[in-house]
Amino acid sequence: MIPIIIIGLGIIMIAAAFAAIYFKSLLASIITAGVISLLASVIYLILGSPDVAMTEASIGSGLTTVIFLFALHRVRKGNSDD
Amino acid sequence: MSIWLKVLYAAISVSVATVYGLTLGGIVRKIYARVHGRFGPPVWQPFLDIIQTHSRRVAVSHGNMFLLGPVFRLAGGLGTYLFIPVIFGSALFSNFSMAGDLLLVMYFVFFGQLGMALGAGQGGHPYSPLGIARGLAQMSTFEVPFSLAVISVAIQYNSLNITSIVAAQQGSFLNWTLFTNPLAVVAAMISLLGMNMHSPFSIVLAPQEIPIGPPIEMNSSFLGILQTNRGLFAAAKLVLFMNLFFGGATNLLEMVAKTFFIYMFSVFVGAAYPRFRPEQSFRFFLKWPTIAGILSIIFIAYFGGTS
Amino acid sequence: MVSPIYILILSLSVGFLLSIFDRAGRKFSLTAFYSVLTFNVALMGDWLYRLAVLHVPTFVINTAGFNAPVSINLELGVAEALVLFLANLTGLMAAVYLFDKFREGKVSSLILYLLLVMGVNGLVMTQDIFNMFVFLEILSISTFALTTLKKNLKTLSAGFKYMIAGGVASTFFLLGVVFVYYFAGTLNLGFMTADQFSGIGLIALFLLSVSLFIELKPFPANGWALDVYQSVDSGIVSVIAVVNSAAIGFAFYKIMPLLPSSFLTAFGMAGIVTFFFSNMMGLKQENAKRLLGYSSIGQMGLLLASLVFTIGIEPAVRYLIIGGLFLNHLLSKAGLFWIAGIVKEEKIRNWGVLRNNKPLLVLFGLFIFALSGLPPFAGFWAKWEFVKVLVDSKMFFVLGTVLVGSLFELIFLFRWFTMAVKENADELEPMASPGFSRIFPVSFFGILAAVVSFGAMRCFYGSNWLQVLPVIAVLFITLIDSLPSKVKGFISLAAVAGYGYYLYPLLTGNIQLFFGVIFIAGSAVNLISTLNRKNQSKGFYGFLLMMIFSFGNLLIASTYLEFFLSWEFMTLSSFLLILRGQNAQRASLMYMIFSTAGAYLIMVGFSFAPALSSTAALILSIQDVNLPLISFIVLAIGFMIKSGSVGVHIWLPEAHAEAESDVSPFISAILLKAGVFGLLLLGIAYVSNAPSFDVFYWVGWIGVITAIAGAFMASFQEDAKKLLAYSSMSQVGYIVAALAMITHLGWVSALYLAFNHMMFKSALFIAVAGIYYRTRTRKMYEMGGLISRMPWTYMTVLMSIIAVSGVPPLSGFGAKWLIYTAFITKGWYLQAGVLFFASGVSFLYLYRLIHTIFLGQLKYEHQEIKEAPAWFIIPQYIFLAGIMAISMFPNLIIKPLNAIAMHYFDSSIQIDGLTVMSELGYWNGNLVMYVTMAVFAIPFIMLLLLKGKTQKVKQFNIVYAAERPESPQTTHVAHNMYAHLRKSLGSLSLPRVQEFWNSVAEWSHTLGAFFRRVYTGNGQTYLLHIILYIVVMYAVMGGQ
Amino acid sequence: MIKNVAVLIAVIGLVAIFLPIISGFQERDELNELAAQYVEGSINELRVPNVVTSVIVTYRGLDTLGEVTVLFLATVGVGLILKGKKEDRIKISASELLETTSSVLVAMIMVLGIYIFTHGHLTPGGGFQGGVVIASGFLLLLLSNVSLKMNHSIMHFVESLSGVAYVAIGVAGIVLTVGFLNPEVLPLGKFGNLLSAGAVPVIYSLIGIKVGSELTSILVTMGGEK
Amino acid sequence: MISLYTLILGIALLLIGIYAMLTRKNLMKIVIGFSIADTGTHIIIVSLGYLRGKTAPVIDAAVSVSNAVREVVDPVPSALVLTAIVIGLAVTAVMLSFIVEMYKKNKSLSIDDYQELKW
Repeated sequence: MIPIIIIGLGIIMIAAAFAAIYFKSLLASIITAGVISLLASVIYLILGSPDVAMTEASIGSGLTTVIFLFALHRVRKGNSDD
Repeated sequence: MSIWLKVLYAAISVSVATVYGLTLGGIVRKIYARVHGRFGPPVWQPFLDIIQTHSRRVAVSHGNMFLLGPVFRLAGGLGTYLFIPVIFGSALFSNFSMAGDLLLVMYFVFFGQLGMALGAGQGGHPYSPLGIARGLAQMSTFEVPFSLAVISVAIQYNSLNITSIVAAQQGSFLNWTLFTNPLAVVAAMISLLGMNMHSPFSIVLAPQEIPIGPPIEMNSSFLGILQTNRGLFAAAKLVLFMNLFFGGATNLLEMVAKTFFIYMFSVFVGAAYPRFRPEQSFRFFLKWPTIAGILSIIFIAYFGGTS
Repeated sequence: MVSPIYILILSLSVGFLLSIFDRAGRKFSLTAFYSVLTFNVALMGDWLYRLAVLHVPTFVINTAGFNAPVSINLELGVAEALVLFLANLTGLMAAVYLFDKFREGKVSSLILYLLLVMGVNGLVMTQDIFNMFVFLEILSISTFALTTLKKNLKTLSAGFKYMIAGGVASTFFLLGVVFVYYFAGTLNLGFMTADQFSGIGLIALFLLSVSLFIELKPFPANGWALDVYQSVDSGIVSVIAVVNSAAIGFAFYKIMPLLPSSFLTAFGMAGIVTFFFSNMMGLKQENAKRLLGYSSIGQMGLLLASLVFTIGIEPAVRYLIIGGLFLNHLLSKAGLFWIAGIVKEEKIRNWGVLRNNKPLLVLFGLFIFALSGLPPFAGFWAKWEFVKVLVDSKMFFVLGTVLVGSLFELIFLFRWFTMAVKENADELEPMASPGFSRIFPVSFFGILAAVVSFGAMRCFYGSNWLQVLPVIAVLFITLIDSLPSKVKGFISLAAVAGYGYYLYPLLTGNIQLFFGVIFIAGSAVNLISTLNRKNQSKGFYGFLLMMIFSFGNLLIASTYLEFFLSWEFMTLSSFLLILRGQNAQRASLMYMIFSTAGAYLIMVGFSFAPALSSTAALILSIQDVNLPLISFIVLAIGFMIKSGSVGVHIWLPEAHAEAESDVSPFISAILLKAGVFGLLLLGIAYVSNAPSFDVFYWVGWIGVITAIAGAFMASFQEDAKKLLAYSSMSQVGYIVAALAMITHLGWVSALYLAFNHMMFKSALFIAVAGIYYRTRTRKMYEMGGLISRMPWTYMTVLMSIIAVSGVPPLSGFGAKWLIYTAFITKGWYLQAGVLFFASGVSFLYLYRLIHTIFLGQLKYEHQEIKEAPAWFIIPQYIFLAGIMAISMFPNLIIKPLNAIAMHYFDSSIQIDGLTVMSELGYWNGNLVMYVTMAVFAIPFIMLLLLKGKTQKVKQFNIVYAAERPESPQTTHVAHNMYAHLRKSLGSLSLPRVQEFWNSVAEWSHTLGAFFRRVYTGNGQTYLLHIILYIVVMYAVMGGQ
Repeated sequence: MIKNVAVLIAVIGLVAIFLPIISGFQERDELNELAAQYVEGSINELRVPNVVTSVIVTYRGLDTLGEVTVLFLATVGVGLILKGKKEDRIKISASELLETTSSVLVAMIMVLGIYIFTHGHLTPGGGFQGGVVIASGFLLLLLSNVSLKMNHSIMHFVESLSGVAYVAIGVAGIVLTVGFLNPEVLPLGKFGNLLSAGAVPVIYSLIGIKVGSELTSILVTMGGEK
Repeated sequence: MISLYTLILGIALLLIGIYAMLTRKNLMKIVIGFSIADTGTHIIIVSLGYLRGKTAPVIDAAVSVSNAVREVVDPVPSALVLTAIVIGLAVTAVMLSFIVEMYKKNKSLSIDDYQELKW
């Protein structure tokens, strides 16, 4: 059962990774990348590392995404300035 | 032998050589004239010229070096001659050959040339340095076959001592270098043409009615001394060649006979060939005569030669 | 005894608190900031002293109250303490340098800087690889942020590239760390052994090491670093290039014991490749800081290679090599980056502005010399020992690459230096005078470089004070440099005399004494001509004394190293002297390049030589040494470069011609003899232990060809000094050829000629110096007729050219006589023939020299010219007197030379009274002299008696085809005098050697330009390089 | 084109590097010696139930200190790189509802964060996770634009002091016990209690505060400073 | 063998991330690639610390104190990853702030527009 979950998650994550790379929209890419981190924290839980899972969920998928979004916002705003 | 006796002998030897050399010069002019279909000056014309030039009342000088030029020139001629033993076994004609060997003689040749060049240079006439430039360049090239020939001879006789070189050629005429080392002689004889600055290598002096090479500014006594030297120096060179390649001479007559023929060789070649341009003559010396010289060395050094 | 952990503690606490301090005022934060940095230096200095001098054991700090491997531990041994002391010191100095920025900028930069330095300390001390990762990240992030200290598009994009590269590298490092943990079960380096890793375990090590290696900027995966070096503020760059690299390099050093030898070899090779290519690409670089970047990267490559290739040798030597290279790189690179920041000119061509600030220029030179591995700086010793190690371990490919790479580096560094000294900077804005905070660190490092080098030399080799006398001389003259030049000149003369007096008893061998006369007495007489200097001539006498003393030291050098040391001092001082010439930029550079190439060969040659058993001077003890063939070959080439042999002579004419006119005599008459001395040294070794291959046969041919080639080229010169230069080349060709015969007569003639050449060439060069002093031209066709204005000088030239040409009765004939006799006896007939030719050709240039200057038509502008000053005339006549003496009494010199040569061979000449007799012939110099005098006197008297009244005529009163010439210019035959000869020689007269070297230079530049195209400026491409580099390294290491 | 090929080669090369690792990988069955020591030590010596915490805070405390420093550097660095200007500030037209709820929410989030890092030695989670939670609370404030002024100097003050306190506890370890960052400066207490394991919870709390303030700083700087 | 699967997943993500960094022109995408690669690395690390059938190294109801050594997964990789994640965030933040500033100066997000320094 667990291997299947992992394989499933893995496939989703890899697909998401490709999606994150190839999305035209940066916003979508950033969100997708955040999703990858979130799924990764599930994997960590399965692998017996709840500490890591918590950290990944909060930092990897949470804060990092926010920082990306902030940066994107600044860039966008700068863009609209011209 | 006391040194003063030596000096006396030398003085006699020099006088003989000078007279002989000048006479040869006169003969040459005669021959050239005849070849050209003219009557030509008398044989003693060189002597007349010398007297004539010395008797000028005014000597136009361009400076001290100009004045010293002919002195150098004649000193060079004298020196060259004085370091060559003229007649084998004769005390009278052995000169100061104990002071040095063949190398000394070869380098003393330059003494006069250099001095002359300097004197002529101070003359301030553009033709003098032009002639000197040609002359020096030509000299540097004809020295190549000549030095090769000399080296070849030195190897052959294992000596640079002229007296012993002559001694080694005694006995039979087949012992002459001419026969034992013909290639060296070929190289040397071609160099002699350049040394004598006869046609085809006469561009240095560029003789028209009067020479307009290095001596162009020379006049009166200066020219006189030069002309004296011309006789002496010619004799010195011929004696050297005779000693090195033609078995030397055991008496005056033999000397005169041999040197005359050596001289005539260059004269006839000169009469037969037109004048080379400078670069032609340079190239010429560096080609065939040089090859002959190198071959002679190889022949002597690596195949033992015939001696 | 304060635990080094307090560096971390204090830095962190102050770092955290700095922003609070800053609220109280920038003064407080700055005080705290500098105090911590100073504390670091002091602490590490203290530890270094304890560990290195008092030999306390390596200090281990266990954290968290547990022992390793459970907890993280830090270690401080000698190596760590040394690296950290220097790194902290550089950090402090760079911080001082950045003082203005720190005072005005945000407090953030202080925090970042402080923690950067902390990161370095942690990275070096930690024994835990994951902890290493953490400190690496501290280091990286603070560096990334600090690149924007000067914020513009360039720094930002460079910083971004840096981050991409650094980020990926640290990702791989992290992977390496956990894989290592997976295989070894520990993270502590002290508990890992190489045998824990095999099979795929090696991949763990690979990732760990290759990522650190990437951080050390190997070629070609280092474009990001170059961009950073070029754009970022100099103070920060100095930290990145020196401090960061040191720390990361040390981390690499710590993991090295784990790596299998195939890895190490690959890394070492990669280091060498980096060194080579960086320096090659540096050739083409015009931007100062990027140039330094190339050099830094190269130096790091070399350092890594030396780490790898010195494994297993004696530790003291290993530390000397690595420490020397590191110290050298650290001090000089930091100093140069700082200077680059002060100068602000980006293009090295514009660095002439540095001349406004003399002390800074001196420091610049100091760092350049240090970086080029010249003595007395640390790099010199390191390079010497490294070459020896490479030779001993038979790594010839590495050796060759290192040397060629070093040469490239030297070329661009010295090009830069000569530009700073010479390049016209009038149109540029003058450099603003830098503040104390900027000057101080540069000066401090400059002094440190010098002091440390000296210390290292003393400690390691236990030096004789004479060996450092050249440097002392420079320092001494610098102290009194404000005196007028005449005073300094007399002081120098006294110093040379004193040195000679001191040296005399040390010269126990005749051969030393003979060269002592050439080197010291010759120099002393030549020195007189420098007394004519009017201006202050700053630095001149210092370099001159340095050169003279190093000549002398060559004679008494008792080991290969001492010999080479003096040799390099000589090269450096002569380079500086040549550089003083007005247009000597190119000439001096070329001189330096060729000299250094020669020096490298000499170094290699000595490295192959077996150890010396005797403590006598090298020239005496060398006969007991059985040199291998390779030594003979490379040493011969090395020495022949110095003596200007054909093929490697192209430095010679330029250097002679462009040096100041009173320097040229030293170069020609004395410096070239150093090459001869070297060849003689080699010859002595050859006499007793000849190798199977007859090296000297070919040396002889080269000498002969040099003689003829030099003579020809001299004939075609328009420049008097170039003519003399080629003449020197030709004459030294004779000497080399004669030496190469390895016979008694050959050596007598070589030494005779050497002595003779010293005298006549000194006299000629000084004469030309006098002429130049009056006419301000070296072009011979612009002169003419000077005999009337400068008769004394004319006399010198006349006598000298007679002596050169070999026309009897002067001493030159003796040389010719000896040499031809020697050649014919030896059986080198064709060589003798060529020499005859050369001596014929020498008349051409000699006549040209004297004619075009002194004879012919006097130019209008020279009508009122005066005789050369007495300071020029006096040495000329001293030399003339010498020439006359040995012409009259050749035995004066023949006898001692005979004795010298008899030391090695049976005598081949007999001296009977005044006659010298050889196997072939004889020569009585004395009698020749008298006869010549007599035959000269006779026609002279005859002329005086016979000639009529002498009438002196005006200048243009000549027989000139009915015309009267108008101007001396048109009447003086001088320009292109031997056009016809040149024409007839055709292709032989083309400057083929010049063309060859030009094309070598061009090709290396082109290759450099080609390879540097990998640096496209695109961060992504750089990343691709890194990944590909990792892949390739993997393939290489996996393949082994 | 060449570049694409090169990228392909690079990626294939990387695959080639990692392939042996995958093929040779064996899932482990047992803790290695060091890890076993950690587990034993954590339980018996330090009395910390969460072994990861004891590794992070104690055994590898220096790493953690470094890690906090890295984050601190990032904060400072981002501050240096971005010149914060008011107009860059993110403005979300916050609804009144959001504003009011967020105040309440923030308080709850803060409590949660504090809980996480104080219990770091007992349960999964700790200073970092707690710190992030706190930062997310501030983020909410930032976004909702409530009139609560995030005083920068206070933030700095907290950040600095917590850092210094962390270091100070470490130094206390040297002075009072045997080494830097030794948790035994405080009594170890009873296994499983909140106030146990010596200085571990204190350190983790300080880490939590520091990380929280640092992350907030980053967010504020990135999002636009006041 | 679940850790093998996650190992492969981690390596795949790492490679995808690097691939993105090598091919995407957009600076933000490059950083996204970096962050994906980072996540991949973290997964690899955790996979290496996994022990077959073991549980989290936290002593609670599921793990007995006495037998803990035989029941938990390796705590070290977890600890390392925690550190690595935070560091990854720090690096990402600095990278992004660079991008913001670069954009301010050059108004472009394409990496090809930032190559004025070369050779």
